[in-house]
Formats: sequence, structure tokens, C-alpha cells
Amino acid sequence: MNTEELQQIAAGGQEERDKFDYEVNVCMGTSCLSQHSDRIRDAIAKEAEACGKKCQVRRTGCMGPCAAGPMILVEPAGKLYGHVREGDAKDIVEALGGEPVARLDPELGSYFEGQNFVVLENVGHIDPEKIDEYIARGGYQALLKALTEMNPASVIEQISKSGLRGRGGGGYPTGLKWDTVAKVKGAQKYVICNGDEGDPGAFMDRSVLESDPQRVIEGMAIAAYAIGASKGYIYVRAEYPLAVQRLTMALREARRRGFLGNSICETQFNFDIDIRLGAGAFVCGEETALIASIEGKRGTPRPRPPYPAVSGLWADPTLINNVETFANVPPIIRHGGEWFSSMGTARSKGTKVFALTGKIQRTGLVEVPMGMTLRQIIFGIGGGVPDGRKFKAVQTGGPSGGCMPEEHLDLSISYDALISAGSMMGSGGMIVMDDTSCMVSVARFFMEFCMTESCGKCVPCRAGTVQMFELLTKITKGEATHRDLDRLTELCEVVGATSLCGLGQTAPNPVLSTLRYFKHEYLAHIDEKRCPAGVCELSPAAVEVHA
Amino acid sequence: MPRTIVIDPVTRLEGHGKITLQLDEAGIVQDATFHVTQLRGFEKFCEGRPFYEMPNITARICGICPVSHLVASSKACDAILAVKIPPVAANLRRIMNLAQLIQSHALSFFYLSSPDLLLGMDAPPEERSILHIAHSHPSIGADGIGLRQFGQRIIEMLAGKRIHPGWSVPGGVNEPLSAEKRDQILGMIPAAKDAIQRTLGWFKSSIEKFSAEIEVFANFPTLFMGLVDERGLAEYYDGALRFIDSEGNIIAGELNPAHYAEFIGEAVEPYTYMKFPYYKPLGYPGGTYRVGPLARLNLADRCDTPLADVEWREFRAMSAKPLLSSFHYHYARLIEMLHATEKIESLLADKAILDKHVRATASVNNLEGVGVAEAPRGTLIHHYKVDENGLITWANLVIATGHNNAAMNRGILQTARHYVQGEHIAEGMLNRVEAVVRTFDPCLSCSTHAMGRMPLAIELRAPDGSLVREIRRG
Amino acid sequence: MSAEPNVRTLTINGEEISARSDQSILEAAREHNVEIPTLCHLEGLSEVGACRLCLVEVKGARRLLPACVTQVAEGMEVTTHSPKIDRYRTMILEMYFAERNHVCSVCVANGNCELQDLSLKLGMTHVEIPYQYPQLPVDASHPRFTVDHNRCVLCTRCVRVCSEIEGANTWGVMGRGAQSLVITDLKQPWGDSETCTSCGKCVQVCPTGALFEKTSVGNKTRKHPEFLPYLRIMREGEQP
Amino acid sequence: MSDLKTLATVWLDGCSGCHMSLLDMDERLVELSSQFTLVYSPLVDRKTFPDRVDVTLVEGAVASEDDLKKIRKIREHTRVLVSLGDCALTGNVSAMRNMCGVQPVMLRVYEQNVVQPQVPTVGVPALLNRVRPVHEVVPVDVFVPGCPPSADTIYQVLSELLAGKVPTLEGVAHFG
Amino acid sequence: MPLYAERPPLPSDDKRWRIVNGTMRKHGFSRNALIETLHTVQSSFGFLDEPAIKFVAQSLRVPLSQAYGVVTFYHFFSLKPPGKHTCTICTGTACYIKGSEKLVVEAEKQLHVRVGETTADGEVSLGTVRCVGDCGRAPVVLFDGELSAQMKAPQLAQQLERWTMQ
Repeated sequence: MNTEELQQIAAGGQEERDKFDYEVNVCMGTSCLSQHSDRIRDAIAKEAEACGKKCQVRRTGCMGPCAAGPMILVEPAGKLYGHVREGDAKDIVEALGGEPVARLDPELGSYFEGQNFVVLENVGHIDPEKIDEYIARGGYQALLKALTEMNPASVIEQISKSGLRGRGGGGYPTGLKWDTVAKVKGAQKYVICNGDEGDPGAFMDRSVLESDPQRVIEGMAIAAYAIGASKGYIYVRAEYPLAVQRLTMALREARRRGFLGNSICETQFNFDIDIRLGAGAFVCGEETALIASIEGKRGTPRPRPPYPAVSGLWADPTLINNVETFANVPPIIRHGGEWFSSMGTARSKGTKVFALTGKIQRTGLVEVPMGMTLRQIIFGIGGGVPDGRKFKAVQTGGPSGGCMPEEHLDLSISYDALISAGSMMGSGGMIVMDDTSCMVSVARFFMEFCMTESCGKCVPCRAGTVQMFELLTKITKGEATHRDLDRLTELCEVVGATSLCGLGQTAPNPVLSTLRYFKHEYLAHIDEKRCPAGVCELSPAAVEVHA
Repeated sequence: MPRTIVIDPVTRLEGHGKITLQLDEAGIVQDATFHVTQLRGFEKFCEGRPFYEMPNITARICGICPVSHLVASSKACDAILAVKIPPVAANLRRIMNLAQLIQSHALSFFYLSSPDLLLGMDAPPEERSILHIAHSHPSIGADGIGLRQFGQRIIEMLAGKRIHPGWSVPGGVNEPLSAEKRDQILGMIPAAKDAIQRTLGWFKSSIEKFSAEIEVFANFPTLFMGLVDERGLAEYYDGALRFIDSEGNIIAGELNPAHYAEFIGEAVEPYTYMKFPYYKPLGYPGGTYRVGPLARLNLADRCDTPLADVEWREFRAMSAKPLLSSFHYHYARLIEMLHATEKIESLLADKAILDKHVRATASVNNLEGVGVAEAPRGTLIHHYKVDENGLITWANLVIATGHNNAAMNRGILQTARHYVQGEHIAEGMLNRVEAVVRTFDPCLSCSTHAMGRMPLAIELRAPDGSLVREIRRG
Repeated sequence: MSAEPNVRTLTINGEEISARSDQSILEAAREHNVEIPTLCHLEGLSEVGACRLCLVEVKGARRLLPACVTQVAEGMEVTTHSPKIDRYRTMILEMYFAERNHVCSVCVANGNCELQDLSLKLGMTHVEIPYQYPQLPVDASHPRFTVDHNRCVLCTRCVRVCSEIEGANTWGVMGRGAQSLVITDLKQPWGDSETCTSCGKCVQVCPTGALFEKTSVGNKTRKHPEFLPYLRIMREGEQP
Repeated sequence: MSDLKTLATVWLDGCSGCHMSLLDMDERLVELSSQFTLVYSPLVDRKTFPDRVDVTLVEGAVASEDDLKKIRKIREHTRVLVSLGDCALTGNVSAMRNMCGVQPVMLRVYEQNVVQPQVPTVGVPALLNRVRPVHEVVPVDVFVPGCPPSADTIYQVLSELLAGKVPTLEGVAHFG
Repeated sequence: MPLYAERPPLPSDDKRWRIVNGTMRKHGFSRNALIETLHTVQSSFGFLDEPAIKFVAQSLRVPLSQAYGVVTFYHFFSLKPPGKHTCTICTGTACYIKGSEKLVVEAEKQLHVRVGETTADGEVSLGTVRCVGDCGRAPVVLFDGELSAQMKAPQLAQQLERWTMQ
């Protein structure tokens, strides 16, 4: 494969598409598919054929506003339809070239305002199962460029220059990580893509893997070239069968086109990728646990150092980045690091994909430049809290993150700002809560999660999460005292400071952040035996044991 | 008007208990109940534990007589192993059990009851304590402390620890006795004998003062039960069970303790956590019997040591039949201390006591085992069933104090009827109600293996059961 | 190769010491008689860094570091005891005591237990956090040994010695979180294990009364893990 | 903590072993008794807890409603509350029933193998669902571990308290 | 003589064992293939029983204790056969905020089982999952693996009723 061939493929694809007057793109993401978008697609295709319009009915990936699905994007009009049913096929086809079908308007309002697609640039536009469509949108140009025009060091330089930081949560500078692995001596090195989407309540990685799998593969291949790896693994959650299926197909396609395997793009570079399935363990999002899992073992973390960069998979130097991080790599190489760093804030560059969910008008996947405020996302893109209720908090960072109250709505999103507000970026879950959510119960919910997901290796996490969960339960039952609250705070400190891995270290965060902003709710449970949100059933006869 | 008196807690007793007295319109005691207010549930939570941990666990039933539990439990475990333990191990356990009897009797006699005996039942409550006795009667106080210490030090020397030692184990004991320690123990014996004899002297001389109490302190016919050796002599570690009636007839002898369930049943009453064992052939409550020092001296053909036998003869000479008043438990206790001290001396005199082979090992050979020993308060039965791996599937414990439960309740009623009367209830009246309980030296810690303890309270209840008054003296 | 470059100079609690570059902070500290509490560590076994009792402060490090797996470095400034570390350690110990049923008084290891000793060393006189009282089994199916999960601290010494020294791999860990349990083979009764060689090493390395010999009851249990380093040397020496 | 003149001892749910260990001080108990008054104890006849006690030693865990009432009252009237022994400190053997729950215990003891099977309820306190260490119920000032703590340990604690010091047992006594 | 013991024979002539064997062969019978192979067993048989774990462990020369440790570490693997139908409720954050707890309560009430259990008649297994990634349409329930979103308690009850009434 060389530049010309790549351009030929792209041109061929364009030619094919030019034969049609219209494109009807039907979302085939998990969410829309579960509402039978495949049947809708078939119905539209049948209608189109019947009426003789030159219309290509295509499968695409997730377009974002999942709650309005099944989604359809009609081109060239750029018109979105939502809540489409099979029976709408005829009207959709008839409306091609004319007035859109009014009743299918997804009423997305300002959903797309301010969004900036880098990672999601192809969604809605390409068929995730067709590599050529990816290529037609500029796919694999970056890999080709890297392999043919750049040396590994200059690839890393561009990544460093871009300011890209790990999108899995920690925000470690990607360039630095690559550089470290590149500099470690080792005959065999590995690239691992962490697709074990950790946060419950987030689906960025699922969406990317389902909608644009080649982008991740290309990113991994570039990384492999940069650090000198010849083997890669994508670790995907088994709960994402569609993502696994698309990835499997994508890998096959990439091999067929010569982007994986030996002598890639007619260079000396050899690289291939295998899929490894997760099996339902949150802790495997932690690098060393993930490595253990790929090795076929229990996913328990081990102390670092040594870091995987030095001693990772089978004790060889290993680079681990998450799905979204790799998905950012091809455009950075294509457009240059400076292009990327022109987006975002001083220390958080580029865009970030969020899964905007919870008590919010318009839920779905959004991609915004770093630096956008929470208010812009929640009230602008998301349309605010529905049913006339009052916004109470937004949770980011999953079980490791925290809840931020209204006074932080004008916070500009960046790694550092979120941490200083007591939360964290995490992989991109953003859950909005209204005044019907009890913040103690929310903290308890996350603690229960951490408790059941604790691997059990170190005692602060194994036993501390149980203790904290029980104290939170006691509070929600109205049986707790101030001494319990003090003990909870102390446990937060000790578990956070002494746990072996990130799971335990961050497990107290939801408690700490709710204590920071919503202490009055804790106190209402303790002193007044009352749940302000009306969620908890407090026992009125609760006995105050301690003086 | 009818009323209820509650004595809560009963003091100078081992464990938690309270007494409820019901008085009628005329101020006459109609009913008396003795509540043991705690339950610990050893029989249940021991299920699933390895049997070889039982001695250590069940010793925690009681901190006063842990050794008796240790011994009875070890014997039950021996039975599960189906081993004959080395003779020296049996004798070492014997010595420990006797030492325990001495310290426990000293505790009962001096620490708990001597204030009543020395100062009288009507003495001011604040004077009725061992600490007061130690100052008011320093030599008696010193004898009491010294005798208890004597017993405890023997246990410590044998087992390494005074309370809850882990030395007696299935198959024998963990460490042999050294010559030095033996000599130390032997060295303590003369002083102990002197102290006991001194005590017997003053006790016998003051016994007349208590003729009224003797008359009503659980003075009624019951059966008596205890262990005797093959010659019919008093025995604390092994032997067969014997029942006698109040006339002194042996109604059942040579009973194999392992078959206790054939002749001992247990009943439950709603007012106490302590169960009521009874002699099965006579049913409940007709089969009420007593155990402990009084029972043992009543039913044995004699002790088997010179000084104790002299005392035993004198004791039994008080009546042609068995002595029925529980007040004589005090007396019997002193004789038993003397007997135990002499017995320890003779056991230590045998050179074989230093034998190093003190433990037999085996794996589970029986799925069931019963261990019986005489605890200070009476016969103690441990009965375990295990699975083939030796995990306890079922446990039953019949504990010394329990045997006396029915008699104690009747004794309280008898005493209360006699003493507690009229509008004004004097403190000394109630002290006597407690004192009758003290004669039995009930260990309520033990008795509700299950297990309770015994500060006691008196409730005055109306005939309809409603609480009229609760008396907590102080 | 000269020995010179392999020596590192560092300070522990303000005292300057030197150590070999391949030594951990723990090894260096113990060599200089500085006490750092441990539970999962055992000389002769691989390190897992799980018990978190050996956490120490290293100047410049963002977090506390486990002394057992942190290599010494030139100029390192280590603090092994501070009010904060002591408080953390005590609480960690409390978590150990609270998560299972450690009834020291009736335990076969009473007086010979590393967990009990730690409570003494760290001055932990009582447990502030509530006890959990889980229902856990006792497996006495092995003819010589018993495992009582009530007393297990999940240090995995048994798992490691069985794998690293005996090579039988009989022991493993199942489940996760608070439900973790050490198991033999497919969680069969130990006595039915196909792989157990009955060597008893697991019993000797167990820091508590979780694994014990059936005959060592009463106050007699003594564990002897001292054999390990020698065995390790022997084994490694034998390898080609 | 000066002028500690009155001493009380109580037992809740335990085996009395700690009290026995207290007595194992032997002559030293008499020696110490010249410095304090034993105002309430199973060893003396006072039936109600005094209004003001300087030091109270508590043996045993909190296992019944009586225990609960008692310990709260004691705390209220005590300056220095000392948890004596493992049952008070950890629940120890008393708390072993927590592993199976109180109901099965009742059923086993009173319903199996007996005549007149019934669970006693008259004049006896209800048992708590869970046996608890003393400090889980009321604040405790001094902790003395051991099953039982040795007589020497108890002597040390009492001596230091009488000397107006807070006893330090760290590194002296352990559980079991 | 082979250096190692022979690989164990297939546990039965059930064709699905050949699929399992295929997975192992694909990975060269490497120990690392343990989880992948267990996935194959789970998807072929619906659960992992002792003979299956033993067969896989011995084929891959993984110690039995480690194989069992892996199986029980990952919640995706099940040691018990599933019911004829499965109802899996997502308890991810978004679903939680939208009331998935109530769905769990409803399902437990309706089926008279706790989460993780199967009805006595073997008809329905009730489970939870930490997130299926359809958070935009929370709360989400999987009926026999089919995703149903924006679920409400009555709807859930209806579906369960359809199964249990059969």
C-alpha cells in the first residue's frame, strides 16, 4: 500500500457514492440496533428501490443522541431523523429531495452546537464494517505518513507536541508514555488498547469501537511503530458483543488491506493485533490488572514500579492507552501536533468525548473541545434538566470521580480543573442528577460498586470499601451518628492513601466530593433522620447509641 | 397489698441473676423465681469447629472453673480419638482439676460467703465484702487469699497460665511436669493444710449461730448425684455416677457417665435462661437432685485421705441420713479442700508424675464422645458429635450449676417464705435469700452454656404477675 | 564487575545508611535494625505488596510506598514511622481484625500469631470499626492439617510457597473482594486434593492460625518459616 | 485524673475470668484497697450503681438489653471507663454467636432435646441480635486486652490510674 | 515418550467440546488462552462446571487452583447453569440514577429469587450487569440478551410474567 493506492481506494469509494443522489445513513450502534434499526434500514432500501430514487441506504455508527434513536441521517440535506420506526420508511423515501418529514424531527435543539468532532469525525458518515469508507475519509493516511515520512522519534514528537493526555482517566501525557516505552530496550514490545470501559454509565469506547474501529487500529499501529512493538492486543469488555464483532471484522479487513501483518505499507514494519475479551471485572481497567488478565490470570493489580512501560505483558515493555486516546492519534499525525494543541486549554488539549446521561433533556454521546464549561454542555448541548426539576449535581469520572454542585457549573473542563473540584475526568461519563437524587445514596451506590469490584488483594480496598459501604448504609437508614461520619472520613483518608491500586485509591472520591458539597444532606440523615431528596427510608425508631 | 420484690443483681455470686419474690395481700411469699439472665449459646456456635479446639473454647464458658471445662472437654475429645491417654497425663489433669477445686472453693467460701459467716446475715451491706474482711479479720482474709492463690499457682505451674490455660488437650496434656515445679507445689502444701484446718476450726465453732438458717436454707429432701471411684470413694476426675435419695439409699450406682442422657433429662422454664436437669426415672420436677460438695460428701462412702476422712466422719455424724440443708455446702467445701490438698500431695509423691510421655495422638475414631468430671460445683458433662473430619456437628453441655437449678429455686422459696414477711422488708431478710443461693455456689457463668452470670435482682410481683416493686438494695 | 557502583547511600529516619542497589527499602531497613511491620512479606517468597503495612514515606514521592517492593535509590530519604503512618497502619490492622473472625483467645495460634503480634507492636488495643462476622467454613478434611478461613488474612503466603517452593500449585485464591478465599484445587476439600503433597510448607508459613497442624492445639502451635530462604537457595542452586 | 478514690467493677457478657484475674492480684488487691473504695462490684452488696464513680472496670461484651441499659448508665456515672479483657474489647468468645445469629442459638438450646421446650421470656432480658464490644456502645477511656488480662497487667492499670496517670498498655498486653 | 502428560480426552462426544478444543488449538494450547477458552465454554454451554474447568485447566496445563481462581474472579463466568430465560438488569450509574434499583426490587419480588439466582423451576435467571453502554436510554434491561431500554417496572413485570406464565 502506498499513497497512490490509498488515494485510489478513496476515489473509488467516492465514485461509487457519486452514483447516488441521496444517502440515507441508518445508525447501527448498539442502542439503535436494539430498536431494530437494521429492519428500518431494510424497509427504507426496499422503498427506495420501489420508487426508483437514486438512493443509497447505508449502515453507519452511532451519531450521538442515542435517546432519540433510532437515528437516521439523510444526505446531502444533512437532515437528522429520530425515533424512526419501520413504518416511516415510505415517508422518508418520499421526502428525499423535498420537505423533510416533520414528525420525525428528533428535536435536538442545540445538541450539536459547540461540539467539535475529532474522535467522532466519521460517525454517521461511514459504514463501520467497510474499511474502504474509512479510507475514503482520510483513514490510514496517518499510518502511511508515519511509516513512510517519519521516524519513530518524530512520531512521538508530534504526539508530545499535540499535548494529548491519556483519555482513560489519569491524564498522563501520551507522548511521554510513548517516549518511555520507546527508550526501554527490549526485543519484544507490546501495544495494548484498553477497551475495558470502566465507568458504569459511560459508553464512549463502545461507541468508537462499534462506529469507527479502523481508527483505533490505525492509532495502535502508529503507536507500535513509534515504540517498536510488533504485537498488539485490544482488551474489550465481553458485555459489548457488537463492538467485539465489528472489531473482529475490522481486524480482518485491515489485514486484508495490508495495514496489519508483515511489511505493512511495504515497509519493514510488522504488526498485528489480537482481541482479548474482558470478563466482567472493573479492576481490569487498571494497567497491571489488565495485563494479568490478558495473560489469562486473575485480574489483580501489582505494585508499580516497575511500570508496564518497563515490565508489562509477559514482563516485556508495554504501552497501554485507552480507545479514545488511540482514536486521537491518526488525526494528530495527519494534521500535526500543533493543530491538535490549538484546541483546548493550556494543559488539556484537544477534545473530549463524554457520555451525557442521567436526568437530562438530551442524552447521548458528545464531543467537545476541552475548556467548555459544564453549563454549556449540560444546559446548552444537553438542554438542561427535564420535567421542570432542579439541577443538583453532575457526576464525572465514574466510581473514581466525584459529584459537582451547581456552583461549579461554570467550571471549564480540563483534567486539572476537575481534580481541583474534587472530581476527575475519568473516561468520560457525565451523569446529571436533579433534586430527586439523594447524594448519600449516590455515594453509597458508588461504594457498593467499588466494594463488589475490589479484587481483594490488599486489605484497605477489600475491607475498607465494605466498612465505608456499611457506614453509608447506616446513614441512609438514619441510624448513624457523628462518630460514624468521622469514622467514614477517616476511612476515606486511609483507604485512599494506602490502597494498592487506583481502584482503592480513588474509591473514597464519591464520598469525599459529596461530603464536600452536600454535607448538609449527610447531616439531615444523621441529625434530623430525614432524606432531603425523599429517597431513603429512614427508620424513625432508630436508636442513638453514642452520646 | 400484693407486691413483688426483685433482687437485682444478686451479688457475691458468680454470674448474672436476679430473684423475683411474689407476696400476697398478707405479705406472705407465694412464689419465688430465680432468673439467670444471660445466654451465650456455646452449644450452637461450636458447631463447625474442629473438636480439638473445644477444650480451649469451652474453657471460656467460665473464668472461675475453666479447668473443669478443659478437663471434661479434653475427656470428651479423648473419647472421640478413642485413645487411652498416658496415666501421667490423667494424673496431671487430676491435679489441675483438684487445684481448681481448691481455688474455687476458696473463692466461694472466703470471697463470697465469709462476710455472711463472720459478720452475720444482718451486717451492714457495705461491710459485707472480702476487702472488708481482709481488714477486719486479717488472718482469715489472708487464709482465704492464700488458699485461692495456692490453687491458682498450682494451675499456673502445670499449665503456664492461671486462667484459661490451653495445656490440657485431646489425648493428654501439652507439657510434662518438671521436678522443680513439683517440689515447689509440694512446698506449698503444709501451709495450705494448716490454713484449711484453721478455717474448719472456726467454722465448726460458729456453725451453731446459723441454726435458723440451716433449718430453712434449701433444707428438703432431694436426690444427690456425683462421681465415685470403683471403691465408692469420692472421685473428681473419673469413675461412675451415683444417685442417692434423701434417705441415703443408692438408687442408681455405677452409672456410666457416657450414658448420661439415659438418666438425665433437661427441662425449660419460661423465667430463666438456665435449664433444669432432672433424674429421668422420676420425671420433672420430681427428679430434682443436687450436686456439688454436699452431694459428693453425702453419697461417697468416704474420702480417701487421712485428714479429710476424719473431717468427713465428723461431718456425716451430724445426721444419720444425708445432710439435707444446703447451708452445709459451706462445710463440705472446706472438707473437700482438705481432701483435694492431700490428694494432690499423694499424686505428686509418685515419681511417675514426672514422666515425659504426656500425650497420645490419634485421628477421629469415634463420631461421638462424652467427657465427665466433677467441677467444684458438681458434675460437668461435655458431649460432642463430630463428622468424619472431626468438625463438631452437635454439642451438649450439662453444667454443674444447672443440676442444682431446681433445688435452688425451691430453696429460695423456702428461705423467702421464712424470712421475707410483713410491710417492712429488712435488708437482712433479702440477704438471706441471696445467701441461700450462695450456699450452692452457683456459677451462672457456667450454667447457661448458654451461660449467664449472676448479679441478681428481686422483683415483687402481684399475684397477677404485674410488677409491684423492684428492690435493688444499696 | 566492581561492587562499588552497586552501593547506594540513603537515609532512613534521618540516619544515613548504605545498601546494595538490588535491595528493597525493607531489606535495607531490617539490616540496620529499623523495624517495619509486614504481614504478606516472607523472606524466601516473592513479594506481592498486598498487606500495606510496610508503607513508608519517601521524600518526593506522591504516595506512600510499600517498603517490600521499593528498591533503594541513591539519596533516597525514607521515613518509616510518623504519626500519620502509624495511624494508617493501625487502621489497616483494625480492618484485618474486623473483616473475619479472629478470636485470639481460642485460636490455636494464640501467642504465636503474627497478626496478634502486630497488634501488640502497633499498640492496637481495640478495633474501632465494626466487626463483620462473616460465616466462613473450616476444612478439616486433610488428615494432618486444617484450614480455618475465619483466621485467614489472605496474605497468600500459602499460595506462593506452594507454587514457588513446592511447585504443587495446590493453593490458589478464588472469588474477589471481601469474598476472596484461599482454595485447594477446584475448591474441593483439602483432603481430596489431587495435587497436595502434604508437605506442610503452607502451614509453616501461615502467619496466623488459619492453617495449622491438627496436633498442635492448646498452646503449642509454633510455625517455622525459617526454612524458606535455605530451600530457595537450594532450589536455585540446583538449577542449571 | 487525680483523686481517683472510688472503684466499681461490673461484668456484662463474659466468663468472669477477668474478675478472677483481678482477684489473682491476691495480696496486692488488699494493698490497693487501702487507696480506693470498691463501691460497686459483684464482690460487694451494693445493688444500684452510684451517682459518681471514678473508675469502672467493665468485663464482658454487650449481649442483652440489660447489658445495654447497664453500660449506658455506668458510662453516665463514671469518670474513667476501663474495658477489661477481650470480651469487652472485641466481643471475643461471647461474640462467636454472631456468626450464626441469636435465633438458631435459642432454638438449639431451648427447643432441642428438652422437656417443656420454650424460649424463656419472663423476667429475662431479650438478647441482642449482635453481641458488641463495649466501645461500640459507649465511649471507653482505657482498653486492657487479654483473655483474661494478667493480674500483673490489671495491677499496673489500677496503680497508674490511682497515681493519676492514663495507663499505657501499648506493647504490654495483647488479645488472647 | 512425551515430555508432558498427554492432554486429557474430550469430556464427552458433545460437539461443543470440539469448539472448545478449537479455541485452545488456535492459541497453541498456551496457558495464556485460559480466559479465551473459558469464554468459549461459557458461550457454548452457558456455564462452567467442574469437569469443564478441569478439562480446560489440564489441557492448558494451568494448575486447577488457578483455573478456579480465574473462573470465580470474573463475574462474566457462571458456575451454575442459567435458567431457560435470563433477565439481566443494568445497574450502571445512568441506570441507577434513572431508578434501576426499583427494577431489581420488582424483578426479585416477581420471581421470588435474589439477584444471581434462578427460579426454582429453572425458568428464569435474574442477574445484574454493571453497564451495557446504552446509558443514553437508561434504565436498561436485557431479556435473553436482547436490550430493552427506558424500562419501567410494570413493563418489566409484564415481560417476566410472560415467561413465568408459560
